[in-house]
Amino acid sequence: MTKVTLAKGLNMGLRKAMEADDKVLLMGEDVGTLGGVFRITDGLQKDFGEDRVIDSPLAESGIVGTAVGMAMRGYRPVVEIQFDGFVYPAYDQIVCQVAKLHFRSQGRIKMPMVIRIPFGGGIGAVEHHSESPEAQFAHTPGLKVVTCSNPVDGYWMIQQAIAHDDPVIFLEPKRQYHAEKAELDESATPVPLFSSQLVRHGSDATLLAYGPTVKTAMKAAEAAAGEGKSLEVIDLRTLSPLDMGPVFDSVRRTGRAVVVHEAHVNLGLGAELSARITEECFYSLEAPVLRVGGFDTPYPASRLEEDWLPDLDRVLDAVDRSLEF
Amino acid sequence: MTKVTLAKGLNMGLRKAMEADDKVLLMGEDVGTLGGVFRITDGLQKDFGEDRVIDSPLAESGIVGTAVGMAMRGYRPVVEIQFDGFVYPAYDQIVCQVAKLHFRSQGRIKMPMVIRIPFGGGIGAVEHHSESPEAQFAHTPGLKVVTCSNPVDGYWMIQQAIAHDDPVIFLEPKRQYHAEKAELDESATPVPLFSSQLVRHGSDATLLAYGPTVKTAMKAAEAAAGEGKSLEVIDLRTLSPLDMGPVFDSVRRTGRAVVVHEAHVNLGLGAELSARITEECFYSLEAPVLRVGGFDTPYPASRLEEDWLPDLDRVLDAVDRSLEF
Amino acid sequence: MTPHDSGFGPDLVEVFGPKHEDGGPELIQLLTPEGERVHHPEFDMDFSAEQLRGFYRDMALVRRVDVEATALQRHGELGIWAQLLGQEAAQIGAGRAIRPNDYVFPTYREHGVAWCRGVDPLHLISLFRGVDHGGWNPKDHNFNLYTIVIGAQTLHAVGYAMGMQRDGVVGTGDPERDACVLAHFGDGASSQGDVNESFIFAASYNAPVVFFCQNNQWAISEPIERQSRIPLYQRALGFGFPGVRVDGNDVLATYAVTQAALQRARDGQGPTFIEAYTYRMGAHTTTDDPTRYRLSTDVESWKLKDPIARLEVYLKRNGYAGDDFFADIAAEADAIGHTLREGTKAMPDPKPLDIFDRVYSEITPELAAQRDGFTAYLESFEGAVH
Amino acid sequence: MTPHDSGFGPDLVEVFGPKHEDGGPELIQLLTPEGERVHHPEFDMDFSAEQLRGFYRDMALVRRVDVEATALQRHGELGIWAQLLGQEAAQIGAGRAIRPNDYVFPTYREHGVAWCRGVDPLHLISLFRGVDHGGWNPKDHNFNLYTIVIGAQTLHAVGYAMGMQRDGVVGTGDPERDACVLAHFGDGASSQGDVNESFIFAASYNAPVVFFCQNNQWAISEPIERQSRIPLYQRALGFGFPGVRVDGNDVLATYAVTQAALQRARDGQGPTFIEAYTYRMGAHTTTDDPTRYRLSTDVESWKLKDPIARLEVYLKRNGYAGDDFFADIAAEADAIGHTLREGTKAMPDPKPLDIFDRVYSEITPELAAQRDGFTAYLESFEGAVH
Ligand SMILES: Cc1ncc(C[n+]2csc(CCOP(=O)(O)OP(=O)(O)O)c2C)c(N)n1
Ligand SMILES: Cc1ncc(C[n+]2csc(CCOP(=O)(O)OP(=O)(O)O)c2C)c(N)n1
Ligand SMILES: [Mg+2]
Ligand SMILES: [Mg+2]
Repeated sequence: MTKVTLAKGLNMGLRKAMEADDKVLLMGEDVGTLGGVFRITDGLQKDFGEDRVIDSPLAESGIVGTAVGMAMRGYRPVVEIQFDGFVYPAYDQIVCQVAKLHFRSQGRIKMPMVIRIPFGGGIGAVEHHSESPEAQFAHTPGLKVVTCSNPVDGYWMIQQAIAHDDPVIFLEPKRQYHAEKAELDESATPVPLFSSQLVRHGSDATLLAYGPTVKTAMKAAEAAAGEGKSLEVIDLRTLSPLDMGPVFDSVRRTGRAVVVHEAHVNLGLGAELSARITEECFYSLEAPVLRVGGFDTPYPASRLEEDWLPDLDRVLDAVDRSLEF
Repeated sequence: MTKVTLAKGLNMGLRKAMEADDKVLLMGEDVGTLGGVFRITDGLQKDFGEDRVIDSPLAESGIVGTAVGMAMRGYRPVVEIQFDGFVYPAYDQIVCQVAKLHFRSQGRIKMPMVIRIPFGGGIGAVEHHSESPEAQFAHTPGLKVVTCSNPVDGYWMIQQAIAHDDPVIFLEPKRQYHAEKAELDESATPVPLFSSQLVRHGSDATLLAYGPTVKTAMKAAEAAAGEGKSLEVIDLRTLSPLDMGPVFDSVRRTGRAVVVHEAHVNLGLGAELSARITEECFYSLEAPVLRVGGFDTPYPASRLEEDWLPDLDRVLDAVDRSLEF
Repeated sequence: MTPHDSGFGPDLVEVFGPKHEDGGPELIQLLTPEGERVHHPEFDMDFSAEQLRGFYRDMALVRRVDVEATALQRHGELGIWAQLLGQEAAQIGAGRAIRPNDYVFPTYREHGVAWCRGVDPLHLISLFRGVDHGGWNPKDHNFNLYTIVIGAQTLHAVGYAMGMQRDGVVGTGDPERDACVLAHFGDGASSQGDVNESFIFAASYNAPVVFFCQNNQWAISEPIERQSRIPLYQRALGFGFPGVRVDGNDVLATYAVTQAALQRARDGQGPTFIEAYTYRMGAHTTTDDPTRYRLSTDVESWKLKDPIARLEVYLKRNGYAGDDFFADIAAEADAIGHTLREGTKAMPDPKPLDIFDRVYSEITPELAAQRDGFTAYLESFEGAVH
Repeated sequence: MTPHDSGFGPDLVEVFGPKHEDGGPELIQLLTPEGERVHHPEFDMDFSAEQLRGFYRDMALVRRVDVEATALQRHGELGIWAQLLGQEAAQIGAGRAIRPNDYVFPTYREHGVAWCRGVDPLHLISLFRGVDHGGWNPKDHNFNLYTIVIGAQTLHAVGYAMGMQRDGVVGTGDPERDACVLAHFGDGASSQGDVNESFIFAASYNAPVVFFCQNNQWAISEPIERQSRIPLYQRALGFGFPGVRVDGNDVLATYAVTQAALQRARDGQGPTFIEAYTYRMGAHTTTDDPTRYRLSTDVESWKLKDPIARLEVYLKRNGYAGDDFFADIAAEADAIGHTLREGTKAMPDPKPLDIFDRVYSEITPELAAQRDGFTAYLESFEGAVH
């Protein structure tokens, strides 16, 4: 057992995946010599060589597009997009090619590609470095979208995503990369990739969070407990497909749900969760599903980001509104 | 008064806009000599010259990116994307530049650009020619998203969009281009651009539709009337911002809502509408908001498109499920 | 310093030469439009009579496939069809230069290359009929599915070629082992970011790929001048690899040049750009009306350069093929026409529920629920008049 | 035909020349690293002593701005800073060649050009501090906001230039009237689809734009060889317009070449590509650690080519500037340093509610509701300890 950060957990997971299957390749800007701007691929080019850890020209469409060709040739490319806001030049390749090739080919072509994207805000960065693009990918059939909220999930989920035969958008909450350490037991049996997890029991309302907001939700639940409110917290982990079973179970018990994400509220994951929960738990709901998220404005200059991002107080405020309904 | 098709209404509207303001330019692939593959810009290059109706190299990012520069220089570019599925190479320019420049510049730069996109299915086309990308744009703050469902709206809305100072994604239901004619009174006062319209009164449930599905919804309401069910129909027209007032009013009266769009259900506009309606009309709802849309699969080969697209029967099926709730 | 002596070197016309209607002096040709065999200092080659007849047969038969598919569209059997008329030599020349181990990335118009790869034309027809997105298994033919988003496939091609490098099948010197990639695209496509990025990646990794651009002079209604003001093949020079312009209506030259470029790639010498200078004799697709944007005199002048006619003259004049041969081909073409017509009409429609199963390697629970709901919905109509 | 005699012309090394550490024979230079004035057949120019001192002053002062901002970042006052260290000559040379009517599209590192455009350095600092996305009004300076998405601005530049064509301010022959665009980007950026598309559009429309690429040898940790295997300026030739390589550490040559290229553009002769061959002496940004990927000997060898030092030598050796001059500049730099430090610390934070007002030209009702909700929420804390 070792204590690792999320960055380290991911790095170890990538290494394991590369050891397990020599078809696994890493591609991206600065992933080689530098080990990535966040050092997630640190040391991997040294150990696996330039043919397997590939520094690419500065062109995201080119990276994803060539990764498609590699996958067609039998490789399992793991692409790093340097920051969330820079995935858009590759958007066409992702939604028209990566997502559709399996379908287009009637299942004859597999697209076992992982696209790693550090996402979310709170790091004091300039524009385009704090985006939350998950809803756009989750709206695209053919893609799967997952996110890890802690070092242990980082370690396991990246390996599972790489071993998976469909393309996976793998979102890494960059603010958590070096935030704190967790015990990693490499001999444990991991939770399945496409499953949500109940991470705190409660009875008054359910908080639904993923990636960077799981921590916020947990803190909110802690604070609420001090005020005598018992909040259940679910870490969604998989955003497409959604694993609604645990969510429905929980909401049927608590009667209330609050979704927390950094993405814009309008057409964010909260909208879909609200719609599905209402469809399935209509008679159990004591209040409408409430949503706490980034405002429907572009991500602001970083001096304002803590106002813009959903925080403990805004979550508690929503919980109160739900309880008062 | 003349009877015009949607294609003709749009063509006339573009002409009016170009006459009204010589800063209005049209740009795109084949918009000049050919008049566009759907002939929406027919005759305009002949009358306004090559400087104002610009055939561009085959590169969507290039078209939108240069249009950004034109707008900075004081022009009002109207960009045609040839088909919905080909907007993605321009996605980066749209979401990172077009959408954000006003905000980035603290309001100093205006981005009066219209991006026209023929969208939706049902024309028997090959892949990428039948997509419904609206949710992705509506999720992006800084953009406005509208769609017209009939020739009269086409005529007025395109002029209003061009006169508007923010960037507008203008979605044209291509299946309707030549479908049927409507009386156009050019001396009438148009409905404001960013408003929804109640297009049929009813009392048992509310159908929310836009673009190509308005016709489907109207037919469904007609059929339901035959069975003694009274359906109200709202043509949303504006998808971002949403004009929820008429929607809330209606749902408070009927207690039930069914959203119909061609886009994938998962994270489509229906999700947002469901969430907002449930937030605002919680105690009026007799049933959860139901959604009828394209399945969460890529758009299929055209021999299957009529199965895939929401049709009259699937709408009525949802209405029945709502009424039985 | 006057503006016109700005220090940026000689005028571009001097550097790149004037525009030539006929492809200019840089055009590599082995067979003239009149059917004369000419020689070329670098790309000359000997062809056997059998080979020549093979080229003719291929071109004549794919033209028939094309004509037949166009007619099927007119009769409402296909949603649309992208004609290859006029581009037979470019496609057969390239298609016959490929070896089995090579891999091909077509656009949506490579019916001639598909033919050379052994793809049943009915598999092309099923795509344009709307039955599927291409009926063949790419792996069975080393021929990718058609790509409709302009230029996207050129990056796939480079990635595939990079995979070949990693598989150790490039530059080993073993002709049975070495392989490479052929990437198709059009003159219009050359403006897409993806295509230019594919040049960058190919150059950066020295990938074994041949970029084969059919410059058919038009991208729907836009002439080549909108995309490039200099001959397209020169684009490659700016990325650091060779470009050549070949007469794309000359199957011999196209074959010779493509074969040499592919060999360069297999040998580990990296990418090459081939501009096959040709002409789209038909409409862009069956929904297009080219009379709106181009002169019929243009079309007429290109008819004189027809790729099949010139080979026919050459075969006949040199006694490489007699009347029997041409009669046999005509009969074969008729048989193909018959098969296509019957095959198209007999083609079963796809089954709605299939779409749910092919989205992911295994259907997800949420999609399965959607499928089940749709199944129940469909069953609710059993016997009903819907 | 052997593989090595494939008919595709001479080996690329022959065509493009071998790689030269020092920029190669094609490098246009007017002032050597040793401060020697050299002459160039096309781009020679006479500079007045005042002009030379002006260049020096600009370079010295922007270096100070850069050093000061870097220090402010180290002290936690800025989130990040992108240093221009080593690129002063490229930026001042280009920045001083622009005329007021011209319009400039910078990357995120054009502090020297911003300086020439009269942008208050505090407006750059506010961006990197996270106060705004750039504090200046682009229209007041004909200097666009910094663009962070690599290469995106090159298309804006071409579009803006196309707007100038439509405004009739290109090629009129009236120097007061004619204008053009200067588009900045880096060596890494040259790989982006957008940048290559901007070349295509510029060539197609013969737009009055000068592409100014600072090849500082690195894109974060990736050397220029990853992006191009031939000298970058040659990229332009494949798109049909001239490219030149200038010594980007030589302010005189950069000025002369840029000025000529801008004049070409204003005159209606279309685009030019300038590769300013330089070196990023510092880290990519303050969060980068270049020791992980490059040799300190490299950095040392480039120190010998310092753009400011060579001009200082030249000024002193020729008596164009005396000790007073240098003392004045040093004092001016100190004053700037002081102003920046004080100005940064005094910079007011933006107000949360402002963000809602700048998304659209007029706030939408739904966004107003969101703002009002947030206002009420914030007010609920009045007096509370949050
Ligand atoms: C990204 C994208 N934009 C637009 C289109 C629509 N479109 C289909 S073919 C075509 C012209 C292509 O011209 P070219 O590359 O010269 O190939 P050709 O059709 O002449 O063979 C266009 C604009 C598309 N398929 N993809
Ligand atoms: C589309 C995009 N991808 C990635 C990045 C992250 N990034 C910022 S600067 C940079 C390197 C740029 O190199 P170059 O163009 O040479 O400019 P330089 O920084 O050397 O001035 C990268 C990869 C980005 N800003 N935008
Ligand atoms: Mg073409
Ligand atoms: Mg650089």
